[in-house]
Amino acid sequence: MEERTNSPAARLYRSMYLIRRVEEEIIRLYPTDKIKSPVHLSIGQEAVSAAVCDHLEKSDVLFGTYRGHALYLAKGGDVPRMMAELYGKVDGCARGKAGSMHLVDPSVNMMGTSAVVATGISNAVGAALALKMQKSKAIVVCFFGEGATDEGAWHESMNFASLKKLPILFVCENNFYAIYSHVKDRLAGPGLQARSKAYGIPAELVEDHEPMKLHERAGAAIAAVRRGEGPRFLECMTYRWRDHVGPGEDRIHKYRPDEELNAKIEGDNLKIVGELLPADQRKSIEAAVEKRVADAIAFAEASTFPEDQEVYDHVFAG
Amino acid sequence: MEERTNSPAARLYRSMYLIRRVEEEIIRLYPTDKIKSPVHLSIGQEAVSAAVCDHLEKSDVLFGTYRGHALYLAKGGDVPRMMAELYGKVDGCARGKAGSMHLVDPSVNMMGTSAVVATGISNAVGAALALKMQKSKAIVVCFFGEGATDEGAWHESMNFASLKKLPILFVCENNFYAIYSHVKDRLAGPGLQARSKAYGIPAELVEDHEPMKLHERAGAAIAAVRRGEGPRFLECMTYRWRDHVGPGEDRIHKYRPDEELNAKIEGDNLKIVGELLPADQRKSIEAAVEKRVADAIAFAEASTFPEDQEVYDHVFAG
Amino acid sequence: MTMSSRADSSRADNRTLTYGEAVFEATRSEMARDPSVFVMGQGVDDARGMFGTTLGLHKEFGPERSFDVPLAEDAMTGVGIGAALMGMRPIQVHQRMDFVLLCMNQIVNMASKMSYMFSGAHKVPLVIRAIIGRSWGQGAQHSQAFHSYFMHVPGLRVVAPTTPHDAKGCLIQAIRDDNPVIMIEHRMLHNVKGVVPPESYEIPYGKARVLSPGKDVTIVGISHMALECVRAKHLLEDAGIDAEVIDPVSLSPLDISTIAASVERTGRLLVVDTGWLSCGASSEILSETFERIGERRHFVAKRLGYLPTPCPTTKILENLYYPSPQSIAQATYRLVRGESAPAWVPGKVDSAEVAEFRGPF
Amino acid sequence: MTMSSRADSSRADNRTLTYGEAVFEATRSEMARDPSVFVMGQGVDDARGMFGTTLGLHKEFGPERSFDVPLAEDAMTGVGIGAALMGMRPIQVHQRMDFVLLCMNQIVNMASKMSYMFSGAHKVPLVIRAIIGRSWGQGAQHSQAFHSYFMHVPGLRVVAPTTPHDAKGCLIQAIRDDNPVIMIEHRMLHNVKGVVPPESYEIPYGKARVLSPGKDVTIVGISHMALECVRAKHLLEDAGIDAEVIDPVSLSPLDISTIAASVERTGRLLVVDTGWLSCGASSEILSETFERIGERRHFVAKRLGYLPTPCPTTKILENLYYPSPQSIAQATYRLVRGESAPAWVPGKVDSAEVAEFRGPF
Ligand SMILES: Cc1ncc(C[n+]2csc(CCOP(=O)(O)OP(=O)(O)O)c2C)c(N)n1
Ligand SMILES: Cc1ncc(C[n+]2csc(CCOP(=O)(O)OP(=O)(O)O)c2C)c(N)n1
Ligand SMILES: [Mg+2]
Ligand SMILES: [Mg+2]
Repeated sequence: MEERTNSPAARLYRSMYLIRRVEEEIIRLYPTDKIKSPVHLSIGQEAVSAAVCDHLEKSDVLFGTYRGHALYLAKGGDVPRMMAELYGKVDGCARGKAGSMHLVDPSVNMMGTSAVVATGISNAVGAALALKMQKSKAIVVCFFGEGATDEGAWHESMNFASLKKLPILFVCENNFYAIYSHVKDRLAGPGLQARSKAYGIPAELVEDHEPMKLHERAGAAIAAVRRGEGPRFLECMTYRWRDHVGPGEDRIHKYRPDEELNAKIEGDNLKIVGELLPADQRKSIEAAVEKRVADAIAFAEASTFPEDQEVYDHVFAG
Repeated sequence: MEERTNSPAARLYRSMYLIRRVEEEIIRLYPTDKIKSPVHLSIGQEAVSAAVCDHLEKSDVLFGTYRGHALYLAKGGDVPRMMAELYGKVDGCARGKAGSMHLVDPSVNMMGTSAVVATGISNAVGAALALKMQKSKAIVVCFFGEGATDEGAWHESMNFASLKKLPILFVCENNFYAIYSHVKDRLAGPGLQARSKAYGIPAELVEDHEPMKLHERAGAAIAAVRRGEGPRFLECMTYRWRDHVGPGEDRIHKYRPDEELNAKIEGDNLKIVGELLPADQRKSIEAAVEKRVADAIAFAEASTFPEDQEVYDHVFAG
Repeated sequence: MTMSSRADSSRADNRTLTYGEAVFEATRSEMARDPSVFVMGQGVDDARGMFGTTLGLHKEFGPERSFDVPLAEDAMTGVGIGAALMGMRPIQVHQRMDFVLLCMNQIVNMASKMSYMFSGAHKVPLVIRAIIGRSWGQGAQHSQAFHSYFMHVPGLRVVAPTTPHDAKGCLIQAIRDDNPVIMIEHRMLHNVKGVVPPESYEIPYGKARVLSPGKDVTIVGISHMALECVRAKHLLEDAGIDAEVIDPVSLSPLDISTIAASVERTGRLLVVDTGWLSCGASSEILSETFERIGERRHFVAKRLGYLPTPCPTTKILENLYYPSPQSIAQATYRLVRGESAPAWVPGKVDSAEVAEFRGPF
Repeated sequence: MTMSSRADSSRADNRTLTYGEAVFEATRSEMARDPSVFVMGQGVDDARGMFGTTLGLHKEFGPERSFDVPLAEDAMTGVGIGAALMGMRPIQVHQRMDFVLLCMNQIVNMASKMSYMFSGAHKVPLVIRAIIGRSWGQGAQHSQAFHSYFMHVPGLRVVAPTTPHDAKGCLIQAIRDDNPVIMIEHRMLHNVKGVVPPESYEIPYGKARVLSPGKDVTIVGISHMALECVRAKHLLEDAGIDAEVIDPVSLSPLDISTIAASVERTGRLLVVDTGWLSCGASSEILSETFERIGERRHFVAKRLGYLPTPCPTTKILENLYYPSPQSIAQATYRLVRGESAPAWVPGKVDSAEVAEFRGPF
């Protein structure tokens, strides 16, 4: 979302580094109990949000999930208000009522995220329907995990989006697991690309550890959607380094081999992108990000909690 | 379900003729208001139920829909009790509480049908799971219309059946319409076979007007399921002659071209099968069926209505 | 048969429409007024046009503004919510409320919470029309009423108009509302006629309607049951009982003041719901009335509704399943005269909309 | 913290288990007793084993009898029903009751009706365990309670045990029942300890439990709120108020006799639900009590539950959202002493299971 003068690698690095650092700070802060809510971290998955969102305009509409920090940040969501939201403070993006699972920033069309798996997908399709009715140039991008494709809601949404040739890109972050359940224990058959094509939606899979290729393929898919060619489906192989929820590691649960995780951490996408940049540029990006993160935390710390009577506000609109 | 000594054509004709005649009688009786409930007729679609069920044993378990007369009869359901059920009489297969939409005959494992589209599909999959757990030799056959495949329940059910390699045959009666809505206005992409294969479930389509081929392909699919090869999907192209619901024609609604309907009536599957038989055999089958139908109606007429207090019975089992 | 709510009997214009026509008129006029209003639902653009309530709208406003959808209740609800989030005003129609059970996740987990969860960053101007079925062998799966499910959830508005007049005004109000509104219709009401002003008007939330005043007992009838209660009132005259019949119209918010004020006068409350009793609208109405006046005013109360069973198909049992003018009158008689009073047999009255219904749906 | 229901304090064996351990013990013993019993649900066989309630069952009984399922709540419910139709006894677990909204069609349109719709030709011995979430920022979508939805529907049984003792007995009863049973658990109860007999026993439906007798006011507390009500009772002693605390245990059928008898003595009823009020369990309990004794016995009543809003995430507002021992005691004080009585401030008491909860879920 930031100035396009930079190289794609630079923009990607800035976005991914921001996500990484914000979540590392969340890990650091969590033991203080200042963040009194579940957090679903995207460390290891930063490249997907960063690569896709780099092709989006403010006016493009984004739907995501409870694992939404990366998406919110990549779309250009307000960082201080995100931190304040995690703190449950009144300056949070939802005045503390949403927390980590329901980040929202209308100013960049980052729609509020849902913590009920797959429920945002049909909403995204509906938003795309509205954009088409309104003859808007904007498109919708809808993020979800591979687990969400188990749900009937995904089937119904894919079919309808294709039927109406809606301007929407479906991005599946396939990190292999739904909590501790492996995709092979939930998904039968040849896989999601075949399923997507069975709805008449062109699909493509991008392997992990190829952030620049991911950026390029995402750009191509988004361009096609913008040209009015109807929905596209992008399956992005990725990997969650931390526990499904919470700041910690989860090796003790032994649901995935240590080697699998180690290899992923080895092949860190952030490192891959960083190495594409001259050291000084990388340093200056990092410095700028560090300041943003520090400022955001300071903002959250300084903010106050909502007044009691706010508990009754906004049950209804208007 | 009847004695296998007969030729397949003879068995098919007996079954199809019974279905045709029972529903023609329903059309004749309907104006008397003795049948105080919606009826969804299968006239024109008889071949599918007859051809599939000819390969089933009593112990095989059948799930269907509110358009269930044909299925109930083809599985060997009790004809007098079906007619009594339509009359709302106490000798009905559900003592009058079910009506046409919820026929049931446990004695032949014809499971009670549902009037909420697609809701029986996951129940069928669950029954198949139970049979597998119980190491039974029996299989499950699950009938539904093409409209049911719009539902998320279908997606979730197909995936799970494939995942667990369950002994179930999915039979989709594709009659092109869901009420007055054409399948092309609801189903995006290459079609149901592609979707089925995307779940890892082998699929086959059989055109209308080839009843003996349908019989043969159904036999092959069922044999595969019996061999423990997991689920199979059969898409049977067929056509409803009458209105979606009720005894009447529906040409006035102009949602489908008259020629389309005329051509279907022209190519009557019942006639096709009948012509495969020597005239005398056909005649004797028809005579036997006429008697069964007449007896069933007499039985229904003679039966009484349930006592008032029955309204409270069976809310809970046992 | 005709029914006009007193509130309007004074007005010069006495044009009558059926309930279904009133729903159609409200929809059509709002679509003409506001291009963001559109209709989506199974069969809304077909030859029957959802019992006439959406008939031909796709021709008048174009296929983008009134269209058929796949059989996908969950996602179609989500699509409506998503479109509403972008400023559109979708009207969704369900031929039967039974199917809305497939929409509960989207309605309750999403639509009802978005304004609150995001502190006003989102709003969901969505209307969901749910039709309660009855008669002609609808059976257990085409006859259910779940208005209490929506009354249970903060962030949803629920209206259940009985008269064509209120049907039009409630729907217009719902369409213009920036919040999700569930409009409860009853299939038995669609052909009922009543006075409907041609101009556009809104029926405010939380305002009950006294359909017929009385002094001996307060009868609250919901949706189609309000009609049956008016009939029961006439039967009760023969027993010398003067019943006041109240139609809540708006179920959430609920106008408990009007009901409580009536009970304060009559000392007796009968709530008749077109649904089951347990945790139903009738229990809420009784509870709120009691909490409101129970301490200072002694009164007696009873609830009537569907039998605590699924709905049987055969007519002879189905007739027992629903409250009727007779059973309502009988229950009222007992409530007023007490259990020890001499037996009284209410007269016969014909509920034409039920007797004449041949469905099929 | 420990809680033992008086009914058992007499028994010799005083082994204590947590609520979660009691649920596990019931499941395990029934699986050992009856090979047709099996467990299916997201994550039931993972390293956390549904908060320990299913931990390791797949190892002991094999992966066919305790298995993980795809994220497909609707069809998985249907699969459970289908298996039950064939004589199996599935136990399904939902980590959060919020997700059960995706199962409403199968539970209400299918499971609850099959025995009736088919006049006994089918039965559905299915147990659905639904866990109500709370605290540590669960937010609007991981904190909801819908027991009233199931109480509304004929053909379903609903239990909401509060003590480990009742959790074990209710679950065993549910597993052995030939009908669909919804077992309501509360996440805050899973770590609460209580006396649990090692042998197998059933808790009958429709039998409420007097957790603590009293003469001034009847407090009915549902699920976790029963615990909070017991704490409130102790706070009230300081105001000289002797409260009787009743745990309904079984919500459908409901033991209204025990509740009504108590109110007949105390003349005051406070119902505290772990859920919203409108059309909730609290409205049903109040209504049935009033219908039962209202005519002959004047009494006052009030309901407490979640605020009429979605659940806010931030702790400071979440604390206001739930009834607490203090707010329950305060409401009881007003109910007993009247609005004009001098102000009284209840003492502080720590709800350890809430204060200590760090989730994440
Ligand atoms: C409808 C629903 N079912 C179950 C859950 C519990 N749950 C929360 S996250 C999750 C895993 C989702 O996996 P995936 O979609 O792959 O996303 P990921 O967490 O891997 O990013 C589950 C099962 C839920 N929140 N909603
Ligand atoms: C969940 C649900 N949605 C809508 C309906 C209304 N309805 C009844 S039958 C039907 C059409 C179903 O079409 P299809 O599955 O093709 O079966 P067919 O009637 O053609 O045999 C519809 C939409 C319903 N009964 N259930
Ligand atoms: Mg995943
Ligand atoms: Mg069809």
